[in-house]
Amino acid sequence: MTSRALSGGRAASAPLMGHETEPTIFEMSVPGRSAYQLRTTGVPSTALADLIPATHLNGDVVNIAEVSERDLVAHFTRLSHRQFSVDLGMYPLGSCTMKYNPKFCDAVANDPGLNSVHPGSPAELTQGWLELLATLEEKLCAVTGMAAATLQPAAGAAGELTGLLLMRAYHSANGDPRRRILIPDSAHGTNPASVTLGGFEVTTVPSNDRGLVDLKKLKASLDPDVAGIMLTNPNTLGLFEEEITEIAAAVHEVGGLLYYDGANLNAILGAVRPGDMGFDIVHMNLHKTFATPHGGGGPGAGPVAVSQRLVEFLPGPKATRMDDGTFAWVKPPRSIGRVHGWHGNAMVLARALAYIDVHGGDGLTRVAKYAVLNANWLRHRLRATLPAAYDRVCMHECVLTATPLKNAYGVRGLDVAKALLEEGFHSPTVYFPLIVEEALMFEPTETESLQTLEALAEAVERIAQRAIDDPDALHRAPQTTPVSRVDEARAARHLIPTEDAASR
Amino acid sequence: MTSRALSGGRAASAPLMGHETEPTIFEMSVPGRSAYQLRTTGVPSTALADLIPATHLNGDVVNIAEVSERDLVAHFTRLSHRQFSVDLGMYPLGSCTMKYNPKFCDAVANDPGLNSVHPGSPAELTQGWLELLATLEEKLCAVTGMAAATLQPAAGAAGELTGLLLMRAYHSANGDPRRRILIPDSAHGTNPASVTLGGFEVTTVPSNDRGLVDLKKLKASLDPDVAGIMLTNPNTLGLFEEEITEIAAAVHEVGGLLYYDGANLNAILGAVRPGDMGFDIVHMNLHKTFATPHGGGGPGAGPVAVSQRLVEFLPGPKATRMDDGTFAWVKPPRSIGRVHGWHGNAMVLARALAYIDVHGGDGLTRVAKYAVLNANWLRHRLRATLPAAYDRVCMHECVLTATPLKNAYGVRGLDVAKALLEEGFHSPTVYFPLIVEEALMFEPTETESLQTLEALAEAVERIAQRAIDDPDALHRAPQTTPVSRVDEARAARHLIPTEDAASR
Amino acid sequence: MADYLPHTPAEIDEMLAFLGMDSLEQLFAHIPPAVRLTQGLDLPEGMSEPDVAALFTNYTSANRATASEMTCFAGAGVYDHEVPAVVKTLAGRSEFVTAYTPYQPEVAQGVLQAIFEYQTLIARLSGLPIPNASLYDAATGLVEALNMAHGATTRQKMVISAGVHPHWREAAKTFARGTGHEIVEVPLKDGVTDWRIVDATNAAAIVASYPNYLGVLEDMSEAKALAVANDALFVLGADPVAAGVLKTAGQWGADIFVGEGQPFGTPLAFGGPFLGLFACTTEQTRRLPGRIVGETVDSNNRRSFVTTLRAREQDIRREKATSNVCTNQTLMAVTAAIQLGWLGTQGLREVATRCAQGAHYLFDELVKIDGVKAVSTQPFFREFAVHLGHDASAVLLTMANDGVLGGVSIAALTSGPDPSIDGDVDDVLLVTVTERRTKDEIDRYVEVLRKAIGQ
Amino acid sequence: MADYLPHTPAEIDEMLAFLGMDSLEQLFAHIPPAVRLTQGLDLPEGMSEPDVAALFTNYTSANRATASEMTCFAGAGVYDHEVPAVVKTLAGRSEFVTAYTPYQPEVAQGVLQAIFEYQTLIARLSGLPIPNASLYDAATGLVEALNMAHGATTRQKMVISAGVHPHWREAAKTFARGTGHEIVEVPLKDGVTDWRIVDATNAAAIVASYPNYLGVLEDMSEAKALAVANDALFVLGADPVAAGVLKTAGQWGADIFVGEGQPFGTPLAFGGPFLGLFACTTEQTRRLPGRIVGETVDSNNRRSFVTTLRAREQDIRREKATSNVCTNQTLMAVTAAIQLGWLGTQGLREVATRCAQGAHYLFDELVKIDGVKAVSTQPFFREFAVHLGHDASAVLLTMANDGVLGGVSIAALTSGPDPSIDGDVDDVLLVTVTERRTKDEIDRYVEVLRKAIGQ
Ligand SMILES: Cc1ncc(COP(=O)(O)O)c(C=O)c1O
Ligand SMILES: Cc1ncc(COP(=O)(O)O)c(C=O)c1O
Repeated sequence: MTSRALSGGRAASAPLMGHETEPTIFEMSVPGRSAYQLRTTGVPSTALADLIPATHLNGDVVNIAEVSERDLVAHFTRLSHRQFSVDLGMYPLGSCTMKYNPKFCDAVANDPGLNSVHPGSPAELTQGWLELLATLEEKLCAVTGMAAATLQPAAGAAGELTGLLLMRAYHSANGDPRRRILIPDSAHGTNPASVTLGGFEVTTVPSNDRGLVDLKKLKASLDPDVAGIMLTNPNTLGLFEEEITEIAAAVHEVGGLLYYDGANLNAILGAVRPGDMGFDIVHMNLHKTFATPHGGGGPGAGPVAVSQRLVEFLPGPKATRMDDGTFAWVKPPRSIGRVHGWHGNAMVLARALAYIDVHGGDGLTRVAKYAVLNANWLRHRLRATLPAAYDRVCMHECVLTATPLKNAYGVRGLDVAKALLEEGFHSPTVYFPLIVEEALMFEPTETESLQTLEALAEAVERIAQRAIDDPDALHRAPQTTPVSRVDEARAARHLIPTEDAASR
Repeated sequence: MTSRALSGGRAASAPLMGHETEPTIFEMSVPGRSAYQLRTTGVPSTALADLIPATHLNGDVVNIAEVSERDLVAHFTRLSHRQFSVDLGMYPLGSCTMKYNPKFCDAVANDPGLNSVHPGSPAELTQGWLELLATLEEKLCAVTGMAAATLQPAAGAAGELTGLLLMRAYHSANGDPRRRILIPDSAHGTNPASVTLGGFEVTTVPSNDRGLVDLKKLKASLDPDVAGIMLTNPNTLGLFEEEITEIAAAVHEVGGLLYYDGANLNAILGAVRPGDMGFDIVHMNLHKTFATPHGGGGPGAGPVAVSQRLVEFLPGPKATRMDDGTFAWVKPPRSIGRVHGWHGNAMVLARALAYIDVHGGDGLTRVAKYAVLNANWLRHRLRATLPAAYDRVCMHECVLTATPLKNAYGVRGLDVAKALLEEGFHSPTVYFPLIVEEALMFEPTETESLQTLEALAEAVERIAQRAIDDPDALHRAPQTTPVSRVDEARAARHLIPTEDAASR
Repeated sequence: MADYLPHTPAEIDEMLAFLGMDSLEQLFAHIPPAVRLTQGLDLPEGMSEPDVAALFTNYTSANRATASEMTCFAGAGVYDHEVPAVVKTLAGRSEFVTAYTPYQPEVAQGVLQAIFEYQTLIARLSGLPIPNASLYDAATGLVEALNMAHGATTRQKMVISAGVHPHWREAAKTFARGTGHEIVEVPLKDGVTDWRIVDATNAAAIVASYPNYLGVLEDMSEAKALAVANDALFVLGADPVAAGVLKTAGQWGADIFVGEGQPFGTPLAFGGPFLGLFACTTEQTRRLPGRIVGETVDSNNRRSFVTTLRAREQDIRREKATSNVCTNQTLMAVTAAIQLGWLGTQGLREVATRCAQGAHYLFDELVKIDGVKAVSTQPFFREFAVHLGHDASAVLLTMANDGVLGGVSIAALTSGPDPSIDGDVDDVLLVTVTERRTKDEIDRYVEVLRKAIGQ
Repeated sequence: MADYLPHTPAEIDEMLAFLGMDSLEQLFAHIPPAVRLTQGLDLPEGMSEPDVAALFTNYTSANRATASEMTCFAGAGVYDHEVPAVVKTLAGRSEFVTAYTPYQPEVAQGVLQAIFEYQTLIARLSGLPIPNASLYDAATGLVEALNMAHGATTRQKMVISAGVHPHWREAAKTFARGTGHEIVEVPLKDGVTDWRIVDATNAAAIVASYPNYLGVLEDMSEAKALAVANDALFVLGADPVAAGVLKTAGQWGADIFVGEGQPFGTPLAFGGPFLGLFACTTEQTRRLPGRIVGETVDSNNRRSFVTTLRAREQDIRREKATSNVCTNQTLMAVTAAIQLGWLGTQGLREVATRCAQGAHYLFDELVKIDGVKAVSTQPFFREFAVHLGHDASAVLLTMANDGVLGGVSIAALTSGPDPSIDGDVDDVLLVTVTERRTKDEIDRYVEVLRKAIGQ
């Protein structure tokens, strides 16, 4: 054959049919093939050169790939068969809240009455959207116990940075600029990174032997240069900071603010509200708590809710309910400005509102209860195999440790995680939080059943048995997956981020 | 655990994660679990016993299965991962025309402007649908060269029976009842079955050594008791009946009618029309030629188009264009009556019209040309490995034979078919038509690329090599699929058609 | 050139060269020139997808009886039930949609197992042990049932209640032209089949409908007794949603169950594709029309599924096959399995109960209106027929202007007089309520109908 | 109780018993009572999906600027392009939608390879070798670019053309509150950045937009020269569709490319989720924000993909990370890869060309209207700004009554006066044409605008 393009029609790369690799779309490309179809417009087809000066034209140097629609479909359908997802099975990836995402919420987001609206349309023509956003803001405040919120941040980390900029604006407005932010050593990496971008310095607060913030040491760190503290509660060990009121009082006493990292909000819905615990700023990961599917890594949405004294600083403009019942875009008086190109990840916001409405106050409370029940059951069920780092009642997730397996058989947490893939489960989060050795962080979420938890526990037990029988096999796991263990070091050593780099 | 239900959250049955079997939904059922959500209606919830006499109530004996929405999704998503499909790869199943089905046509069928319409609505309120149906009828007549059509038959076989009833009505109306229908020995099984249901007797016409109807023998079978002949052209060997005009003349001469089995219409779009060849009745498999996805076995649609003298007998009522530009349901004067509960498989019909409109006359002609090109290229490419049963120019499919492999190495057509699954391709049709030994009927369709054809050819060559190296392995193929070769005999010997039969 | 073909001009040349040809025309050269099309098809040129989409808005905008414009009280075998996003999403997965008949079970366990689950559900809903993998729709399902009864008894007489849906009866008559079955219709009296007036000797089948097409729930003991007395098979067409709370075909003693599966996840879809439900007793297994999936094991002894009893089917048995069905309605069967999984035991019962509650509420309100009169005094399930004292078709069009699809005119359904209806048929409206109808919608129905008939 | 939870009462009891507890409350007993919610959340009770769907129609029906009601001539970085059913279908596959960040590459090759293909496409469109796996949107992408420039130069001064989208500039200012960057804006003159008036000594970055937010195509040589002269990085924000025919960021000598990926398969979506495109030179690789996928092999030496250079990321490097991005916009990146696969080389060029043709056709017609005046005499690509001589916001509302979304008011975009615009800003409208707009629609635009301004 003249063309050396690879076949688009061979399914050997779909795990159903074998375990070959899937060619890239570029390898399948054949010059002159096409899939696109455009409207017939009747617009005069003046030559581009007659419209735009030659200095601007690129000389047709940009090539995409040229495939038929059939091959496009086959390629991406096969790629989808090489991908694990919540819809295929349990995904107990700690800290990520990989719960079931109702298809109904997807349908809401696909409604052209919402998603065909241009964000630059006048507010008079988009009253439905403004009402939706204002309503969501109200409901998020009810859930968190705060006064107002911005819906602009596109994810949790963006929410963190927004929150830190709010802290900064607040202190500056008080003529009291401060430099330091306290962060527990168990915190998620986005927290310190956000602190730096917010123009602050990180002071790490150690955890005590119960896995909680060491109150004494915390107090020792406090001084008038402390702008605030960032906490997750329950923290990343899945444990509730029981001394939260004391912490809040201490931080407030030196004039600092409390930031709530809402990644773990799922655990406390209807049980306790960040506002009631004394937090001043809360970000929510709507894609976790409110079941927006994670999309292979995004999109998310990270609204930030604040207490009364911070309301005037919120990013804007905000969709606001006016006295006459209409809605308008209003910028808070001392707004820090925009943190998103438009109004935030609107379709994610709409999904979250639909999710909240279906559940209602009662349903959200059940979500937290069953999430916590599931995590505790699993922790307890696995205690003989993978002991908990801190063995007592946890919240929505539990951090277990593979240290006994490592010490006895040389089988590490990563090996357990990889072997779980062969058992039909996604792995838990490995090696996080950093303060636990051989950490395996399981978050079953509330949508998994007792039967599934039991199946997971039995799978872990089988792996533990394999650790005794044949630890080497575990180092080689997984083998039944589309690819076996990949060489991560090689990827980093010699970066190949594109097909063009690959073929050089 | 109290409940012995199986887990709904373990993905080990998805081929991505291993090769276990998937539990049935009944095995996953837990009493009291549920997924459904209904509207709040406010309708008085009178007890059923107060509305309907007790003799009618079933005593709550009917049980379905009780699963959460999460488990429902996981179960059917995993089942989908255990299923090959056109969207995953080439599906050269002869006679079935498994071409790529444009997603656009699915989108058309999902438009609530079409699919939320109740079929019993007054014609005044469904003018769009009536126009769509009338337009499709006109276009199908243009494609086949006929005068009018019924859109009611739900599939090809239903079209055949409709056509035979039309023949019957025609001869009866002429006071000339006839008993016999001629069918070539290469015909599809639905043809003789339909003949019986149409109240006729089958006379089989043998093929000659070119794989075509033996004209002499055909002529010898003709007499005034012959109601007609059913032909596929190209026939099920993928060969064009070159003497079609002579056949038509001969059958017509004794007063018989010619029926065209349109399963192979894909081959001749824009090249030759059944009407021009002398056929009186034509059914079309819209799900083959006009790219309605086959849905795992259906739905389809089998409109029947006829020549002028049969128009008055067509099933009805038919959507009809009136002089004032409106549309109405009109029953042909001597209609044989209804052959479908309503108006035919309407959404399939809408899909087909969209497909026809996208292609247009020029596009449909290309469809046939490239389908024929692909089949001939493949036939020629494979001639050293799997020779064609009749080695000359074929139409849209080619019937090859594994006889050489069987004679030399004991590897049968079925073994080749099963081994192809491991190579990432669906199997061709095996052992059909019956008149070819070890038949393997390949229909590549026009949507597969040259690269894919080449990949298929290379796979066949690898299998042929395996036949030499290790024929036993081929008898055991496939092994990389979700299940290995299944015991068909056992299924038939001891019928287990339901979970309840299974657990007895 | 808007199409889905991958061939580039260079590849076409290369392929032709491989075949020793120099034009695509040569591939068609063996077709007799006399019949070759020379001008191309008499169809417009191809259009791009968005152009066709624009064209199709002409059709959709000319349909007034859509969900967005009208609240549906039409039924007659086709029902406006809740179809949740989750069912549409799962049933729309391309592996189910773009596969064909599971001829290669090793790569078709997805569809096969889904059908096996569907079959189990149909067996439970019908109370009969041998279901099949689907037929086209209820009408053609009834035809297959008659053929089965003929096969079992070798008799030709089919005694059919006029309570069976008029379209189903019509289809039975059409196909009887081929099989030669003698169709004997038994009219209704006060909405109930008048079995006493019929001579059922030598009948192959006694056929009834539950509820019947006027919505009435007849006591099926009489029909069953008639079948037993005459050694005929008892064929029962039944609403599968009713089986959530009402007696199943099996409980009534049916030999064959047929039904319309549209209520399980399939939209109104202007009448198709729908889903022919079918189940029978074990005695009739070898005469089962269409496909059936059975459980078995693979060569590694893993539970597997496969289409079975293939010897009955047309591709093997040819003119002696029990049926000519090949392509069936698998996707709708899979959809039904998913929808029933979503409903579960409790959901199905609730849907059935709510249908009955809504229908009775509306009925009670309607018969309060002057001039509106029930066609039957008998119990009903989810629909009922009323005389309006005004032409039903005209009333429907008037109601439509107020956004209500008021039901189905019986005269339109029977296309003519109906001996089963006492008095005028033109003023009879068949009215249906499903679980989706709210009290507000029902109250509005009453108001709009009053207005339409000038009350 | 409409929810998605599997727990039956019996199971809850069993699970609690296993934990030695007798109520769910006990699980929360360690939370200080003082802060416990006792009354439950102040939210309504849960509703069923269909009830919520009914509620949401209040929102959708109050949105007038939808595709079904208005023809879209709005742009400003968000464009109404063709998104075919095939792209929606593929991007909507639940494996892509319901997965998370590919932490376990062995079961995430689907997403990883799709991102690898996306990265390749972004590299080609930007003309720069090191793309990332996506950022939130163009605005935050610009912020990351400034941080990268700061990292590379350790300088704080960011010289930004006023041709950069006002919202992007606003976001840059917001985040500069944290990083302490000094933002220096360079106004436009006749639609072109007046680089000569700025002091770029000690600048970390020279930032321009191509086309700029008024639609104008500036010659980028000047900006590039300024960057070179001052040892600053040249950051170019560019319309990725333009790259189908116009010079790429790489061709103009950019060190960093940022762009808005929405035009590739993402709907208008009221502004999000969109897709931040990002690519840079190899010199900046170690400062790349967000994730990047690299090629490698598995233990059986099969080509595989994995997220790489993880040491830059926040979860490892914490306060020293190059960026805090964790969740990004993967699904939109996958969508873009699919949409670009559908377009192919030829399709992208055609879309770009048609945008230019449509915009120029409309421009030529508009400036014929008395009182309508172009804001700039410079070349443009797919959008342009015109003075209307009437308040642009008011004109937009009037046009909306005729079903035309006439564009975006510049005053609304900049929320205030704009030194880059000569004369009044309130009467300036930014008008966009994509390949979806037909001549009829454009002609109607002209007519409707004439009417709206009383011509
Ligand atoms: C504890 C915690 N904080 C913050 C984040 C950051 O949120 P996002 O990924 O939405 O930016 C995460 C997410 O993984 C998290 O688990
Ligand atoms: C040659 C031929 N005729 C008739 C049929 C029957 O068509 P259907 O399956 O639509 O009933 C088929 C389908 O397989 C066929 O291949």
